[in-house]
Order: sequence, then structure tokens, then C-alpha cells
Amino acid sequence: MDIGLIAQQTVNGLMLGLIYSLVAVGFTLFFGVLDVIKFSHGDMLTWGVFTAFSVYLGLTLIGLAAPVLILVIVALVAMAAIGFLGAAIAKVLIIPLKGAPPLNTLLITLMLGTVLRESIRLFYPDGANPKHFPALLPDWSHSWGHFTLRFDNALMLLTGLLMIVLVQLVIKRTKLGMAIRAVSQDEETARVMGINFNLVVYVTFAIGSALAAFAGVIYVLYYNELSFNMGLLLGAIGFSAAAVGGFGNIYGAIVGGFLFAMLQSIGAAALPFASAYKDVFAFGVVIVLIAVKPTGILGEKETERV
Amino acid sequence: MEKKVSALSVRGIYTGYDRADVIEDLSLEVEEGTITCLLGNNGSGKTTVIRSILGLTPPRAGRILFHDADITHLATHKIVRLGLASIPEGRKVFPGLTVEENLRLGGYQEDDKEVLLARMQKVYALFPRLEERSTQLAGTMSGGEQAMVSIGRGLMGAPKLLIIDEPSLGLSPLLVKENFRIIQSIREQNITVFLVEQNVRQTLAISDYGYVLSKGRVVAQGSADTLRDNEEVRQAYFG
Amino acid sequence: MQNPLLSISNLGKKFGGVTALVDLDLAVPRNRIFGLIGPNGSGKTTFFNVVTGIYPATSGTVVFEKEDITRFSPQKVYRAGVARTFQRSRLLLPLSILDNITLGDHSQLENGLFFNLFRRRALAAQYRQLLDKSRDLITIFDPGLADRIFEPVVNLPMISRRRIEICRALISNPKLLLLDEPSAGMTHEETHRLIDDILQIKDKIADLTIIIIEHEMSVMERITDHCAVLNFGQKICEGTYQQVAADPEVQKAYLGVD
Amino acid sequence: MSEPSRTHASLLPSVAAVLAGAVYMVFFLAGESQMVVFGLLVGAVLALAAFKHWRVLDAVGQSARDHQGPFSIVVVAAVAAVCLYFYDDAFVLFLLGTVLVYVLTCLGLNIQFGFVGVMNFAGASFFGVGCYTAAVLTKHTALPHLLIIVLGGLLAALLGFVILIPVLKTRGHYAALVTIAFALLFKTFLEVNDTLGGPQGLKAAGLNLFGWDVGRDIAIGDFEGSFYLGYIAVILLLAILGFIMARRMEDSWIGLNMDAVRLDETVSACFGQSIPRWKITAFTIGNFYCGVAGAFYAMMLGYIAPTNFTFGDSLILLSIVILGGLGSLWGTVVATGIVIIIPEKFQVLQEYRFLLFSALVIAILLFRPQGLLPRPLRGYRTLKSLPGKS
Amino acid sequence: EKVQVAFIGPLTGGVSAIGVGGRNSADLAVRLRNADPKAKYEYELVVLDDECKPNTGVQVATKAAADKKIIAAAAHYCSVVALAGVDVYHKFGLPIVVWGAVHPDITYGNDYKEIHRVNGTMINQNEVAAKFVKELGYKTWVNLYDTTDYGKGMNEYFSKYLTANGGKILGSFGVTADQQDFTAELTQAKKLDPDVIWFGGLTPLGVRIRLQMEKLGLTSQFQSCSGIISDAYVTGTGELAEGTIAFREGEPVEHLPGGKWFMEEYNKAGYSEAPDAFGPFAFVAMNLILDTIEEVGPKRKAVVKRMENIKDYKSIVGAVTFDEHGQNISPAITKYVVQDGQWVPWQDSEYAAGKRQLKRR
Ligand SMILES: Nc1ncnc2c1ncn2[C@@H]1O[C@H](COP(=O)(O)OP(=O)(O)OP(=O)(O)O)[C@@H](O)[C@H]1O
Ligand SMILES: Nc1ncnc2c1ncn2[C@@H]1O[C@H](COP(=O)(O)OP(=O)(O)OP(=O)(O)O)[C@@H](O)[C@H]1O
Ligand SMILES: [Mg+2]
Ligand SMILES: [Mg+2]
Repeated sequence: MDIGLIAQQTVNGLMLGLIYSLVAVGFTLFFGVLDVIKFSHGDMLTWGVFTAFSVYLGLTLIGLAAPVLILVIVALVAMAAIGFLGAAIAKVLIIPLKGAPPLNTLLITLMLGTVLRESIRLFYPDGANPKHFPALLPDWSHSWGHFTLRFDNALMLLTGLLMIVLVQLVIKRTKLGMAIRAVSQDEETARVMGINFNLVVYVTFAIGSALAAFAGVIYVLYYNELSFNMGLLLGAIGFSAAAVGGFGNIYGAIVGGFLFAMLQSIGAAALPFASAYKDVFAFGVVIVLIAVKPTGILGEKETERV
Repeated sequence: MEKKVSALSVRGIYTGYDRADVIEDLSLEVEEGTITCLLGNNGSGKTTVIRSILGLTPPRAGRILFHDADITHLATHKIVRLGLASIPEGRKVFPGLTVEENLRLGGYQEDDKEVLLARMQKVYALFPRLEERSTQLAGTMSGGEQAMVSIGRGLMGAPKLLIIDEPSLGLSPLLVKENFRIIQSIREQNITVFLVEQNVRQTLAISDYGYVLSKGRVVAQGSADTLRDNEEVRQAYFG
Repeated sequence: MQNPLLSISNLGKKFGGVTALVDLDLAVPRNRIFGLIGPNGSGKTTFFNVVTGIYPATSGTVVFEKEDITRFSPQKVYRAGVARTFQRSRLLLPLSILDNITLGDHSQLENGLFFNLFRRRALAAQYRQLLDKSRDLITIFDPGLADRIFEPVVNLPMISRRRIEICRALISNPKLLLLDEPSAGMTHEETHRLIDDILQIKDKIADLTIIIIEHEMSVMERITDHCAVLNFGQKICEGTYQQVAADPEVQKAYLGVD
Repeated sequence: MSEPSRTHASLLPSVAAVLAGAVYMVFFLAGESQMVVFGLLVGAVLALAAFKHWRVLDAVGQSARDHQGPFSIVVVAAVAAVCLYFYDDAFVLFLLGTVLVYVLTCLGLNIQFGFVGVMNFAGASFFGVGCYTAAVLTKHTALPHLLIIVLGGLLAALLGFVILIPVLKTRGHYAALVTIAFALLFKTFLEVNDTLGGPQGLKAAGLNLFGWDVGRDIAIGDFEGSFYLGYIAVILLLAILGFIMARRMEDSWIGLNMDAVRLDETVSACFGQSIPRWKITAFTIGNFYCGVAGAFYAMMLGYIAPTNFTFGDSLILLSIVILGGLGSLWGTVVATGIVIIIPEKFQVLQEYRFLLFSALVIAILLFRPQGLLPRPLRGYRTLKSLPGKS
Repeated sequence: EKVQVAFIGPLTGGVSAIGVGGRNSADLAVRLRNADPKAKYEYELVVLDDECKPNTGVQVATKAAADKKIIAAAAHYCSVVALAGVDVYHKFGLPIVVWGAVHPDITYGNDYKEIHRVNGTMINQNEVAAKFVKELGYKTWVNLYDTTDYGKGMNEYFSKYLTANGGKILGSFGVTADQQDFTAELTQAKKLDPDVIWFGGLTPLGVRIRLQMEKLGLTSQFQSCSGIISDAYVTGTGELAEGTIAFREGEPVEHLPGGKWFMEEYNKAGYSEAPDAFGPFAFVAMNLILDTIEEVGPKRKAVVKRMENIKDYKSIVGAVTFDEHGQNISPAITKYVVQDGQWVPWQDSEYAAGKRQLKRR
């Protein structure tokens, strides 16, 4: 295979990996704070994207024309709105269930995902059909043979990674981060330390959900398309990435996300069988990896002793 | 006569878990600057009293006052922020956090890094083992080492009232003695102590006042000396 | 020593940088109560964990009944006749007292799929037998618990849980019983009742050796025939309780007599 | 020493409850209009709330637990009666048959998840293995169909071994990942690959039992009933068998061992349990249930395709198990009824039905976090009633 | 006397837009009929959701077929579901008219008299398509198709006719129906540098592929099939839709007098969703059912018998004539191209007139 092609596939894989990673970081956060899988995470992303789209339409309606300004507003509003939604979900659905078996949370967020998805399909104008999201970043690009490097891709990649680093810093370096980790270990004792449990959960869900919206904005800038069920598979892959990287570890989510994207790219481009098998290949490798490293690549350390 | 100030006042509380009440019509006072102890058999409800005070299992009826502020239905973190810290029963450390992180969480209310560092040094001086193992995950420490973490974490705060639930559980005799010395020194820093312990002889030796709990009710109370001489208490706890 | 039940030689255990056991040599005689004491973090629990196969030994050997069990899995150690309790009580909280005790008798039960699904009458017979056995056992410790044998253990206070845990370890008639701080958190009176119960059981079961870890010295004094003291994973002293308690090193490191 | 001193409850409340349930089902299933269906649904919720308030439900539960055997027989009789009531309504019978198929499947998942704690997010895949087995074998071989149903179960169990190693090595969410990956992989594999019909799927022959073509309408004397009665008879029998086996498993040392493995692997190991053994047992038996149910379903349905075995379908199966209450066998039965029948009854709502259904499940979970019928403590009740020397 | 007729289609899930559009169109047919004073009966439409899943399909098929009050049904957009349902309809004797599913076997895979179809099969469409694009002068193709029955079938027939006509397929990629990222496949395609990228599948994927082609700087002509002929494709791709070519059975609705009338009535009725690509077919299917019932009365057997020889039935998608399998044999295939944000029949377009150029010609 020639270099240009490889370079192109690498960039493709990086972009895909970034999106997966961003989704996976969200899963890791929720898992980190409440030990729950939030299966509606992918659909939160969809809501983020549709919020962004609506804001975009609104802004163009009032005549705003500067694309970069639009983009910034769109992204901020989407993140704020979905962050708020995430906190609200935590309040109404997650915290009331914290005494119940953890699987109930899984089921309830699963159902919530359906509610979110179906609401868009049914109540968003023409929600059942895919929509076009305009390119808001300048479309400068440069080509070398089969390889086209686009400025906007590079920018997105950078912002995305920056975002992840930011979240990582918040978790590792701030009091909030410590509170999040304490809450995940032992809710009651955390409260006895003076930590406001509910607040920590709200904030975590807000951050995780805002991150989903952010991932959504990146997604839609990259693919220029949105549809009501885009979050479904993205959620499943994000979860897989978080797990294969090792839950509770943000670097694990990154590793998992890029790994998954890489596997899919290899499956589609470099292996002799049909490209449709790429998911079979990627998930197959994931199963094998988990068999070898049962708590993910950067797995959690064993903390239990007898 | 010196004026007595009540740091904690529990008035006629009823507390239970799912069904029956474990605590029935229980009242007690903890005077400021004293060590007050709560004695009782296993399962008599001592921990439940503490949970009620901390708002973890709020009482069904009755009132709890902390320095005259009604904390009966306050959220735990708010109660704690009023100046009430605790060393919980059963070495409840954060297993997945390191020893140092556990200690830092004990000083969660304190923002001044210097102060925290000084306190941590003090804890390390008391329990050198913790300094040695500051990066070990607390969950992998031995039983007694976890007790040290839990006590050290309690010392990291600067409360007005410290509630301690069976601190010497699983500590070696040497450390048990050390532990009682620490509690005494806490009082000397003008921190009120409310203590639950099974080690009755030593507890009464350092306490000012005590309550004896049986099946969720106070069955005896008095100054430490009177309790020590109480025949029933002797039988049950000294053998 | 003639024919010890358990003999440990050269046993070592490391956790990363932490050395929990170093070159430990021990011989535990049959039919005795053997005490293990030592400061916090000196490796006592780790010793239990290595013997029962939860942690693999880093070096050395564990010989039980002339069989080298160093590399045995926990299951095999149990089948060889070693039962234990845990420093932090580990019961199956949602299950009933009966279930928790029954679990200890795993080796005596028929666990085959066919037997359990289709030979229901034989199973029922086994069940009744076990029910009686469990009741009798728990009655020794606390008759009150025998009446509540179908209730979940989650609501029980710690003392009851510890008793149930000991019953769980005893029901299979092990040759070696490992008790890790059984009296922790009990009052004086409760502790001594527990010791009475243990001694009573010990009398009933002909061939039972017990290793007990305790920080409550009155217990050690009353119940042990022989004691070993660990410090920093090493044995620093061995003998009767009176002997080890008189040892200056033990006093300094552990008892705090100044 | 005696049992906890509680008087034996009478059988009456539970029988009354089953009868009421059966009558309700008849009305609910026969209800056509939007108004009737909603009225019945709201009525049921209100009635349950009221009964709960008056402690009627406790009495029913106690009565049912004290009389396992008779209670179960009454339930089966009631189900049979409801089916016979709709003897010529092919659609209602088909729906009831589907419910029974899912009951069997979810019992299997409950053994895996509720008993031993292995979360299986690929239930629909193993179900699908059964379906495909039936479709292929009925077409290409002359094997007796009953044998094919069993083979469906065996093959599903066998395929489970593909992911056995990671399932054994992992716990919790990591184990979930393994089965999720398997579910996604399985469906894609079926679609991409043409040997098993590809995305278009396969036809499956109808069930034929020892020369009895179950797909033919039933005529006995003057009685003329839909052929689905035959299918229901068969699947009812299979479901009962599955239920009895699961119940026996629960009330035996196996159930105890599985509970122990689920709750604390370290303790289990220290008391001689082989953790892999019980995980493999539960996983394999559970998949066997799925496969058997699948094989039967393919024959009843007549046509199968990969889109029936998606990750989403697995999630529905798992929802049933959680909704019913983990490890609760009767809970599974009730939850299956709700999850299968209500969306169908919501057909009048057309495109809004999934939305409402999801909202309904959320509401149930919020108000009933332990599941509809939480699993009672093991009381070895099925053993106690057995005669025998002790 | 109230007569019940049914509509079955996917109202939930990924292709629900088409299903809901079809439902509205069928509903329109019934409404118009009920408003018609000459109508002999009053009709009631029973709507059932098959979710585009065969098991649900069989379930609702059974529901409709077992309900003797329902005389006939306009059914199915998804081929798998139709294939799963035909046995049920036959068993219970319910006449159906398929309004969207394109798999040949639905009609040709059996001899059931109850099954009819107003739209064409994927065979006709691809035969015409292959010939047409070859004649436009293109030489090389890269095929992408989704691995559903629809995409795979399309790929099979298109490839067959294309190679028969001398076209060269440089590579073909199956993709899963919920796939979002096609950059890996398209990068490969870019290297192969074909004249045309052909896609067999439905709108959502079509949109994604067209957009991602642009991302990667792929300048080949984009060609697809009936699955993407929808307003959603145009709105989803924006300006990039321009010049996309695709094919659909039936005469161009907008050409037939009935077509305009249909759109007017549809808008008048005030449905909140568009009829979408197959709305007209659903309308025709339902109308055919209603006409037949009017003619022979509300009896299933009579309807089946009458439908055996439907010939030159005038409809908004052209004349309908059933062959012995119930397949409409007269569907002309219309070639479409997107021009200024509209699907325009090729012959009316500026492309045909030579005013605009497709890519790479
Ligand atoms: N979470 C709970 N749910 C139900 N009952 C409980 C719970 N916690 C404690 N109990 C019951 O409440 C009673 C009092 O328990 P509590 O822990 O307060 O006693 P305690 O005096 O602290 O005993 P210990 O010396 O064991 O610490 C006991 O009978 C116990 O079984
Ligand atoms: N899983 C583990 N990982 C790391 N270190 C461990 C682990 N388990 C034990 N240790 C360390 O090994 C040492 C011995 O621990 P052990 O639990 O055996 O002590 P112990 O003698 O039982 O003490 P205690 O009386 O306090 O229970 C301790 O310092 C402990 O921190
Ligand atoms: Mg207590
Ligand atoms: Mg220990």
C-alpha cells in the first residue's frame, strides 16, 4: 500500500478514534462516580447534535453570518444544554435508584435512550430523516497524492485532545476530582467527609453529558450529517472502548477509543476479507483482548483484599 | 460552678432501618470539652445513634442539636461542615484511593495547603507506617493499618466535635494504648469527643461521662467514675 | 516436633515492593490451639491467605498432612481439610443463615447436576440432615440464631455474623481451622462467651487444630497452647503464651509494656 | 426446633389472584379500542396500588409461596383456560405463544444472570442459534423435530463456549462488554455471510411432532380451533419443564453454590467451590434454554432473519429479567407478559408506542426498584414438601 | 356497513420516515374514498407497525390476516418482512398489495394468489440503470452497498447487468446498515479512482457516503438506487446532492395528471410528514384495494379472484397490470437526477439537455 493511502487511513482512524474516545471518556466518568453504565450516553450525544443544529438554524435565522462565531456559540450552547439535561437525568432517574441493584440503572438509562431517540424522531420537525450540517470551519486542505490533509480535521483533533486533557486534569488535580473518586468508592463515607454527594453526581453527569455534546459537535463537523439514531452504535462502541481500555481510567478510554478505530480501519482496509466484516473483526479482537486482560488494557488495580 | 455548654444534644430520638425501630426514645448530652462515651453490647444500637447524628440514617422522631443548631434533618455534608467530624466504624477507608488521598479527604473542608500539610505530618508522626505506605492503596492495607488510616483521616479535619466509633478495632495492644493517648490529646486541643468503644476499662479511664445502651435504650448513665463502680457495668464489661 | 499437622518452611510473600512474609518457619502440632500474634501489618492475615491458597507464595513451602499444598488453589486447600474465617466478616449477606452455614459444608454435599435436579428425595434427605446439623451447631453459639435460621444475615449484628462465620468454617469438620480475629469488636463478656463456645466445640471434635489470630491478649492467654509472634513478616519468638509475653522484644514491638 | 412461628397461609388468596389475573387477561387481550386498553391498563395500576395499600398483595404472595405446587398448577390451568377462550383467534394465540417462548428464553437468562451473575447481553444471539438450527435442519434433514429443538439448544450452548474464556475471566461490566461484542458480531456475521441466507434470512418449516402437523388447524369433533393451540401446547410444556428445572436448580445445592459464586467469589473458592464450574454450568444451561426456545420459535414463526437477533433484542430480553426481579422465576413470567403484550396493545398508538412503552418501563423501575416480584429467600420449599427419611 | 382494510409498514425504527409517509398516503386514499358520495361502503383503516423486523412482521401479519373483518391490506416496505409474511397471508387467505418492498421473491418466490405488488422488483430497476449509465459513457465503478437484503440484492443485480453491459467494477464494499464512517472504504475507492461510485442502500447511508466522498476529495460521479430517492437525501446532503443519479420504478409521479392531484390532496389533508418516496405507491396500493372492494364486495376470496386479472389499472404511478404472480409488469423505470435541490426526471433535466454536465464525462 502506498504511503499516501496509509497516511489518509491514519488520519481517518484518528478522527474516528477521537470521537470514540470522547464518548468513552463519558462512560468512564459515569462509571467512576456511580459505578453505572449509562446506556443513554449515545443518545445524549444525539441530543447535543440536534441542539447544536437548532441553535445553528436559529443563529442563521437572525442573520448571524460569521461561521466561527456561530460555531463557538453552537458548541457552547449545546454543551451547556446537554450538561444541564445530564444533571437533570441524574436527579430524576439516577440518584433515586442508587439503592437498587445497579442493573436497574442500566435498564432505566437504556429506556431513557429510547425515549430520547424516539422523541427526536417524533417531535423534531422532520426528525426521522437525516439532516445536513454545514461546514463551519474553513475548508483549507492540502493534498499529497492520495492523501488529503484538511485543516478542519487537524483543528478538531487538537481541540478534542485538549478537551480530554482538560477533563483529566479536573479529575486528577482538583478537589472535585478527588470528591468524584471518593464518592465512587464509598458514598456514605464520602458524605461523612463533608462531600455533597448529590452535587458531585450532578456535576459529574453534567460534565460527562456536556462531553457527549462536545463529541457530537465534533462528529457533526466532521461528517456534516445528523440523524436521530446516530447515537445508538456510537454509544455501544464508546462503551466497548471504555471497557477495553479499562474503566475508571481516562487514558484507558483514549486508548480504547483509538484502538477501536484502528481495528475498524484495519478491518476495512488492510485485511483480505470484505469490508463489512470490519465490525466482526474489531469486536472479535476486543473479545480476545478482554480474555487476555480481563480489566482492560490500562485496567483497574485490584483493591480488594481478604 | 462552671457553666456547662452542650456541644451535642440528642433529644428523644427514634431511629430504625427498614421496619422496627432500633433506637427508642433516646436522649443524651455531650458537653463541650469533654470526652463522653457510649457503651453497650454488640447490636445495642451505638452505631445507629451515630448514624442518626450524622444524618446517615435520620431519626424518625425526636431532635438533635449541635451547638444549639437543629441538625435533625440536615444533609450529612452540611452537618459535617458545621464542625462535626467522625471516624466511622469498621475501618471505612476508600479502598481504591491511596493512603495519602484518604488522609487528604479527611481535610476536605480545609483549603489551605500548608495547614493540610502540617496536619498530615502530624498524622505521619503518630503512625509512621502510614508515611511508609503513603502510596499504597488503602484497600490493600492490613486490618490494623486500615484502622490507622481511618483514625488519621479523622484527625485531618479540625472539628469542634469528633465522633469516634470503635477506633481500636483490630489494633495491636501497643497501638490501642497509643490510641487512647491520642484521644486524650484531642480533648486537650479543646475538641469535644463522643466515643464508642468496646474496650470499656480504658474508655472509662479517659472519659468524663458515659451512657450505657441496651437494646436501643439508655439503661445507665453517669460520670465515668460512677459507671466504673456500677455493678452491672462491671459484670458486662470487665468480667 | 513429631508429625506436625502443618509445617511451613521458608515461606515468603511479596506484594510489589511490600514484603509481607520473610523466610517463615512454623510447625503447628496436631490437636492444639496455636496462637499467632504480631503488630499490625506484620503478615498474620497474609499467612492465612497464603496457606489457604488465596495468594500464591513467593517462596517456600506449606506442607499439610504430609502433602505439599503450596500451590493448591483455595478449593483444593479446603478439600484437604482447612477452613477459615475472615478478618473482615465475609458472609453472603442476602442469603439466609442456613445457606451461609451450608455453604461451608460444600465438600460433604452432592453437587452433581443430575443428583440435584432429579434425585430430589435423596436431596431432601440430605437437606434435612444438614438443616439439623446446622441448627445444632449454631445452637451452641447462640440458640436465638437457630430460630432465625431462615432469615437473611444482612440484618444481624456483627457478633452474630462472626458466630455464623465460625459455624460455616466448622460444619465440614475441618482438620485445621484458621480464625482471624474472631473477637474483634466484642465486649469483654461476649469475647469470653465466644471462647467458651470454641473450646466446647474443640472438645466435641476429636481431631481439630486451630490457629487463631487475636489482638486481645486475655483470649490468647486463656485459649492457646502455643504461640508464635510475627514482626515484619518474620517469626521473632515462639512458645507458650507466658513465654512469648515475657519476651522483651515482643513487649516492645507489640504489647507496649514499658 | 421449629420453623419460624408463622401460620401457614391459606391457598385461597393466590388462587383468587390467579383467577382475577386470567379474567383480566381475557379482557385485555380481547380489548380492541384504544379506550378499553388504556382503561384496563390504568385500572390495573390503580387496583394494584389499592391492593398493596390494603396488604392484599402480601397475603397473595405469602399464599403463593406456601403452596408452590398447587399455585403453579392453578397458574398453568389459568393460562390454558385463557388460550382455550381464544381458541379460534389465531393472533391472540400467536401472541401468547410468543410470550411463552420468551418466558423460556428469559428463564435461561435468569439462570445465568440472576443465579450465578453472568450478564448475558447476547441472549438474542443464542436464541438466534436455535432459530437457525431449526431452519437449516428442518430444511436439509429429516430429523424428528423434537430432536431438532433439543439440537437447537445444544448448539446454542456449544456456541457459548466460543466466548467462555473471557466470560469466565471477567466480571461485571467487562463481562458485559464480551457479550455485547458477541451480539454485535453475531448479527453482522449472519448478515454479511450468505451461507445462512444472509440478510434475507431463511424459511423454517412448521413443527411436526410424530406425524402431527402442528401447523394445521385443530378439529376434534365439533371443536375447531386455530393451529396455534397446538404450538401453544408444545411451548407451554417446554416452558413448564424449563420452569420446573430452574426451580429445582434454585432449591438445591446448585442454587446455593451459584448464589455463593455470584455474591463472593473469594469466599466460594475458600469453601471448595469451583467458580468456573458453576459459571459454565449456568451459562451453558441458560444458552440451552435460549436455543430451545429459539428453535421452537423458528418453527412457529416460519421465517427468520438476522434483524431478529440484534443487540437491541438482547437488551429487551435482559430488560425482562431485570424488570421481573433478578433471580425471580415468577417475576420473569409476569415481566415477559408485560414486555411482549403491552407494546402489541399499543399498536393503536402507531409510531408513538415505543416512546410510551419505554416511559412505562422507566416508571415501573422508579416505583418498583427491586423488580416486579423480587426473588424470595431460598426456603427449600420444594424439598420440604417431599416425603422421605431423614 | 363498515369495511376494514389494513396498512402495514415500518412506523418505528430507522426507515420509519418512509413507513409513516406510506401510512399517510394510504390513509389519504381511505379518506378520499369515504368522502366520495359514490362509494358503496364506509372504510376503516387499521394501521400496523412491522418495525421492519420479520418476527414483528409475522406477528402483525397474523393479526391482520386472522382478523376476518379485515378484507385486504397494503403491506410492507421491507423485503425481509414481506418474505416472512407471505406464508401467513396465504394461509389465512388475506389479499395484500405490496407497496414498497422490492425483493423479486416476494411475488416470484411463490404461487400465492393473495400476494400482489404495485411497485417493481429490483431486477427491472437495475437492468435499466446499468444500461443507462453505461450509455452515458462511464467505464469503471466502485460499488458500495449495505448488507441488508435490499442493499445486497441491489448490488447483485446491478453488478450483473453492469458487467453484462461491459462496465467494469473495480471494487465493491459491503457496509453495515448502521455504519457511520465510510472513510476507510472511500479512501480505498479513491485509490481505485473509478468514474462512478455506486451505492445500493437507503437514504441515511447514501447521505453519509456522499458527504464523506467530498471530505476525502473523491470526485467520481455518484449514482444510487431507489432507496435514496427522497427529499431527505437532498436536504441531508445539501449542495452536494446536485447531479446524483438514481432510478425508481413507476412513471414519474409529477408527470402524470394524478400525481399533481395526489400532492395537492396530500397537502390539503394536513399530514405533518411528507409522503416520501413510496407514498404514491402506498396510495395506489390502497386505492386498488378499495376499487376492487367496491367492485366485487367486501369478501376476501372475491378480492383475490378479481385481482388475478388487473390490467391497465390507471393510477398515479402509471398503469398497473399484474402477471400470474401478482407482479405489476408495467412499471416503467424512471431515471432521476438531482437538479437544484429537486429530484427531476432525467429527460426533463438540464443534464439531458446538455446544459449541465455530470461529473467525469
Ligand atoms: N443497615 C441495617 N439494616 C437493618 N438493620 C440494621 C442495619 N444496621 C444495623 N441494624 C440492626 O440494628 C441494630 C443495632 O445495630 P448497631 O450497628 O447500631 O449496633 P452497635 O451497637 O453499633 O453494634 P456493634 O457493637 O456491632 O457495632 C442491630 O440489631 C442490627 O442488626
Ligand atoms: N494485596 C496486598 N497488596 C499490597 N500489600 C499488601 C496486600 N495485602 C497485605 N499487604 C501488606 O502486607 C503487610 C501484611 O499484611 P497483613 O494483612 O498480613 O497484616 P496483619 O498481620 O494481618 O495485620 P493486622 O493485625 O493489622 O490485621 C501489610 O503491611 C499490608 O499492607
Ligand atoms: Mg457499631
Ligand atoms: Mg490481619
